[in-house]
Amino acid sequence: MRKYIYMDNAATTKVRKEVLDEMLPYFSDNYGNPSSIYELGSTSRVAVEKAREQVAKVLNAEKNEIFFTAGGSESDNWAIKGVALRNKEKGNHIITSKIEHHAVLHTCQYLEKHGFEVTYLDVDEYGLIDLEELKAAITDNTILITIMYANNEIGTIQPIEEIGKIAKENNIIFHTDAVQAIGSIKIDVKAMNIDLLSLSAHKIYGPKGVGALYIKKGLRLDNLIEGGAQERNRRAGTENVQGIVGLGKAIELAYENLDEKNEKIIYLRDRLMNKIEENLDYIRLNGHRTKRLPGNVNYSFEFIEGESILLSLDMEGIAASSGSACTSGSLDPSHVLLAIGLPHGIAHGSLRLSLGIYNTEEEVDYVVGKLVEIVDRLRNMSPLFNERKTGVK
Amino acid sequence: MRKYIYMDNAATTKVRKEVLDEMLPYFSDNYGNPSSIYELGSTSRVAVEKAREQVAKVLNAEKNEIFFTAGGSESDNWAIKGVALRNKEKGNHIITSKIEHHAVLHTCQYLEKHGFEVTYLDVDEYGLIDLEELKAAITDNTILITIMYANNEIGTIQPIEEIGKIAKENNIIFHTDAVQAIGSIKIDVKAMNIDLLSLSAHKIYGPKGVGALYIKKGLRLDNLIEGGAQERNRRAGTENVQGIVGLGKAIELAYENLDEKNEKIIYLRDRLMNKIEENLDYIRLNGHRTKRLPGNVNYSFEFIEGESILLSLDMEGIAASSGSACTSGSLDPSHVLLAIGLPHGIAHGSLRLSLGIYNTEEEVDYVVGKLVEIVDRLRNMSPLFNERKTGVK
Amino acid sequence: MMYSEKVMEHFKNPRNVGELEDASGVGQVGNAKCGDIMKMFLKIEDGIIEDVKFQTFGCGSAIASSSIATELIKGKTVDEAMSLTNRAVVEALDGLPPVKVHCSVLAEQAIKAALLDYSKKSGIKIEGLDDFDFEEDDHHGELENY
Amino acid sequence: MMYSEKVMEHFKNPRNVGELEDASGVGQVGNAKCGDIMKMFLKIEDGIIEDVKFQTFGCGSAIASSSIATELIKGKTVDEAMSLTNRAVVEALDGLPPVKVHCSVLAEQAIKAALLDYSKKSGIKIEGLDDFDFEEDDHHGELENY
Ligand SMILES: Cc1ncc(COP(=O)(O)O)c(C=O)c1O
Ligand SMILES: Cc1ncc(COP(=O)(O)O)c(C=O)c1O
Repeated sequence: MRKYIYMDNAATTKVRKEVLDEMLPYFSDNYGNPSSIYELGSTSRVAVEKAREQVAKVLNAEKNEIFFTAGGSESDNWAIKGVALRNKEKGNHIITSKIEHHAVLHTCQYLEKHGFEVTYLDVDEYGLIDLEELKAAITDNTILITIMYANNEIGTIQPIEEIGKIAKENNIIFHTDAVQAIGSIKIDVKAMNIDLLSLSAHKIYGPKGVGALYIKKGLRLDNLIEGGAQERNRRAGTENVQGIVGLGKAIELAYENLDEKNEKIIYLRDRLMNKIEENLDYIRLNGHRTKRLPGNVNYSFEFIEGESILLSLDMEGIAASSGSACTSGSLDPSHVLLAIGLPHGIAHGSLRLSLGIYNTEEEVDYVVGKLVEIVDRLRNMSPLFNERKTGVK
Repeated sequence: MRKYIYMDNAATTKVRKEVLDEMLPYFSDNYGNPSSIYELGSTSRVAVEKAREQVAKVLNAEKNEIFFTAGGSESDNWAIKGVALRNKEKGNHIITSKIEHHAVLHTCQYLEKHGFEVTYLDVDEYGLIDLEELKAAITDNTILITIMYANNEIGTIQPIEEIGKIAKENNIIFHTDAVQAIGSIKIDVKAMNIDLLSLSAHKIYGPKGVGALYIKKGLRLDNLIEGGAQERNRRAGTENVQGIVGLGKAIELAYENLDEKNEKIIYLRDRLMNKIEENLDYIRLNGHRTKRLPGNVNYSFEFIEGESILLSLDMEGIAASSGSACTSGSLDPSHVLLAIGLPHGIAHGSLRLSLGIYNTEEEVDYVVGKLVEIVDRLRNMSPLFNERKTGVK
Repeated sequence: MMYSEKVMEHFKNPRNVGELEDASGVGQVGNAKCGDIMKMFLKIEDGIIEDVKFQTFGCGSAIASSSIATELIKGKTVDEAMSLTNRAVVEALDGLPPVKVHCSVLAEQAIKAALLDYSKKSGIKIEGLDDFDFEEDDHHGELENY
Repeated sequence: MMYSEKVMEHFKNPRNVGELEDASGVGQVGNAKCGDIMKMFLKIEDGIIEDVKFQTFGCGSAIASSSIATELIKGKTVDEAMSLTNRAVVEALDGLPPVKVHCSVLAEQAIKAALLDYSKKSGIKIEGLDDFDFEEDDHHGELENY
């Protein structure tokens, strides 16, 4: 079979062999319900608690501050709705940013329909929020600040420690969606004054459909899923034991030799960026050049549209992603690209290549070669490019 | 190793080999995000849609009426909160029963704190609701009836078709928690006038952490998890592809040769019941003798306590469950056993043995033998039994 | 794949890409904001579309729709080109995903816009063009992000 | 397993199960509603607990707590038995899960109840018994169901 190059690690990742191996015994052998008192049940209980330790450790959290969920979206929904509903007597104001993931944005919009007020902070051309604006947005009614750790499209890393400080000084709960940051950035919830943190396994070579919410000790929020006494009465449902085991292993592995791995990925990323910039004109790097996730590359290519780039890459066996509307049949391109100030036309022509631990230098070089061909070919087909050349219009 | 006899299939089940085999390619090979347009993404999309068909088919539903969730608890929460919040202008009254699973009961209690009124219907000594009481409970404000298909502890099957008819006649939305019924009972959502139905994979030899909610076409309810456009904008989060594939396969297999399988399980169940009743005095069958799940056996043993029965069975390599409080450190025994009228003392001494497709006649006979020994031994230790014998007190 | 083989084939090898220096009529529809622009060049002689070229900024189905549309009208009469509907484009492509049907509408419109231009330049009246409505469709959904 | 090996060992092979026909004092605490009843039979001679038996209705830790408690007081003086705390029972069992600590309290109370009975019957006053409070603890959580 033709070689397949996967450069969409920000969308999801392959389950690592070590992770799958760790999970396998929990399907048909150690299948006990962790709530059961017999042997088979306690085997599952022990496995779940081990995973809880593994997650807690990398965050510098306590074991009982970690609650397992079905993924990043559930964690975000739980954190935001849970805090809002629990504190509605105290205040009804939430601060977030314009470039959050939809799991945060749509949750905020939902709350707006139910009597809450939300400030959506602007970001600059690199995708960074302004700390002064954040401070200015705080009112006596502010009950929650939710700002993502790193952006999924453009990779921009926010000044989380500073945000945590501001939240703490103002006695406001601080949630961060760290779904993209986890596994790439060292996170210390204590030092950074993070009260709530969302993460998901499938972005770090773990399985899909499992994640966690870190909830600082003592912080109360409404439950999202009521029912049995699982997760210390805070998140009901028979535990996804095999998934939780996978998350634990994946997060542990992610933080082994992190610096070394990041060094390699950053080397590949920079090589990819340099080669793209050397070989193509009329392009724009989206996101910040240094405050950027190790694996994230995002460019807009003028005069052409993102989906046609993706399809062309796919024909060459390359998997990538785009902030283009056409990917999903929406009229508007990604809210993130618009928020950093891209005109619609240019935002439509964007491409995200996200690198992971399995990518190689050879792949990077191959992708650049193909990408240059594709961009040239599509531009030659584009009326916009031809207008520019001939000076028409 | 010592032989292990698993008779707690109502708590959770082992993942069938055929199911795991179906899932395996979706961990590290076909790991694409179903929302991605490239080849690897559409492989996942196709797999998810196939599973949706498989689920729809057994329910006699349409494919686009099936929405995947993280399990039975999420489905219950979504259905109940979603309908309540969406219809709060229309009415604020919900009807349920006293023997629902906590995923339903606690959700109803949560809504009570937020301005809703809930009627908890009584059940008779067999665990059946009274249809006349149901009708009488309906008011102009009633927006939802949620009654479980079959009870997880005592196995009683409710008259779902009749309830559906009453709901329909009164133009009230009808949700049923079918987590225990699925895989044992033929369900036709159309014929039974079911508007919403919850199910979970891990009760039918599928993986933990994945389930579904059937939502009748045209029925609107609030989302529980906001975010990306997955599940047609109604349930956000990157799809648990491998889990969904497992659910699809598991449900398909569950309904293959259903009658034959049920015949075998009912034979085992009746043998187990007959032998227990022949060999032990001072016992009470909980639940209905015929309107009962094929695999469910539930007895109260007077004078002794459930956890000590479970521990003793575990020592003999037998996994079972109890409605006893002591299992979880609660003062009160199961709300289900109290609702069918058991005094606390007797409710504490209850035992559930739930049979599945892997149980054998040999196991049944072995379990009865051990159970008789255990009950005798514990009774001889019990002051209550000795009082009864000697007539003291 | 969300697209039919036919769409992919036309996306891979689009027919009649380019421009015509000596076009009798040129039409452009769509806008960059929405992510689709189609430009059609027609060379018409004696009521026959002798040659046709296109340029498209847009997604895969936009490119494929343009490509097949050029094939469908090349060598045909102006009247035949006028009667090309977006449905015919969709059918010729063995279908388009619902969210992409607007691309076929654009292709139909681009041809009509070019015919209008030809009509104006040549003074030859074309039946049915006056009441044609070049509005944008807007049956779009919500952007997925992940 | 939620229980220590010691608990399991005492659950499996409880010491001193049964009753004493000629008990000097009998005490029963707990009730069926809560799922735990312990009954202690003491045979006391010259201030020494010569024999002790128990009957328990309850969970594994209730049975193990009763069993170890009888071991801890057998052959001891009444004063020593009086000073047995639930903590000592928990420690002797190598720990109990938090939700099960009440079982050790019951064991302590059952002994004190038997000593009170003995005191009443024999007229021998025992230091510290008067102000002892036989209240039920209620640090219980929520019932899990699945
Ligand atoms: C009747 C019933 N409803 C709901 C649930 C919850 O399902 P899950 O554990 O998949 O969340 C269960 C089992 O746990 C159940 O038996
Ligand atoms: C920043 C961010 N937040 C939240 C999510 C949602 O996570 P999940 O797909 O696990 O629900 C994602 C990815 O999908 C993400 O990139």
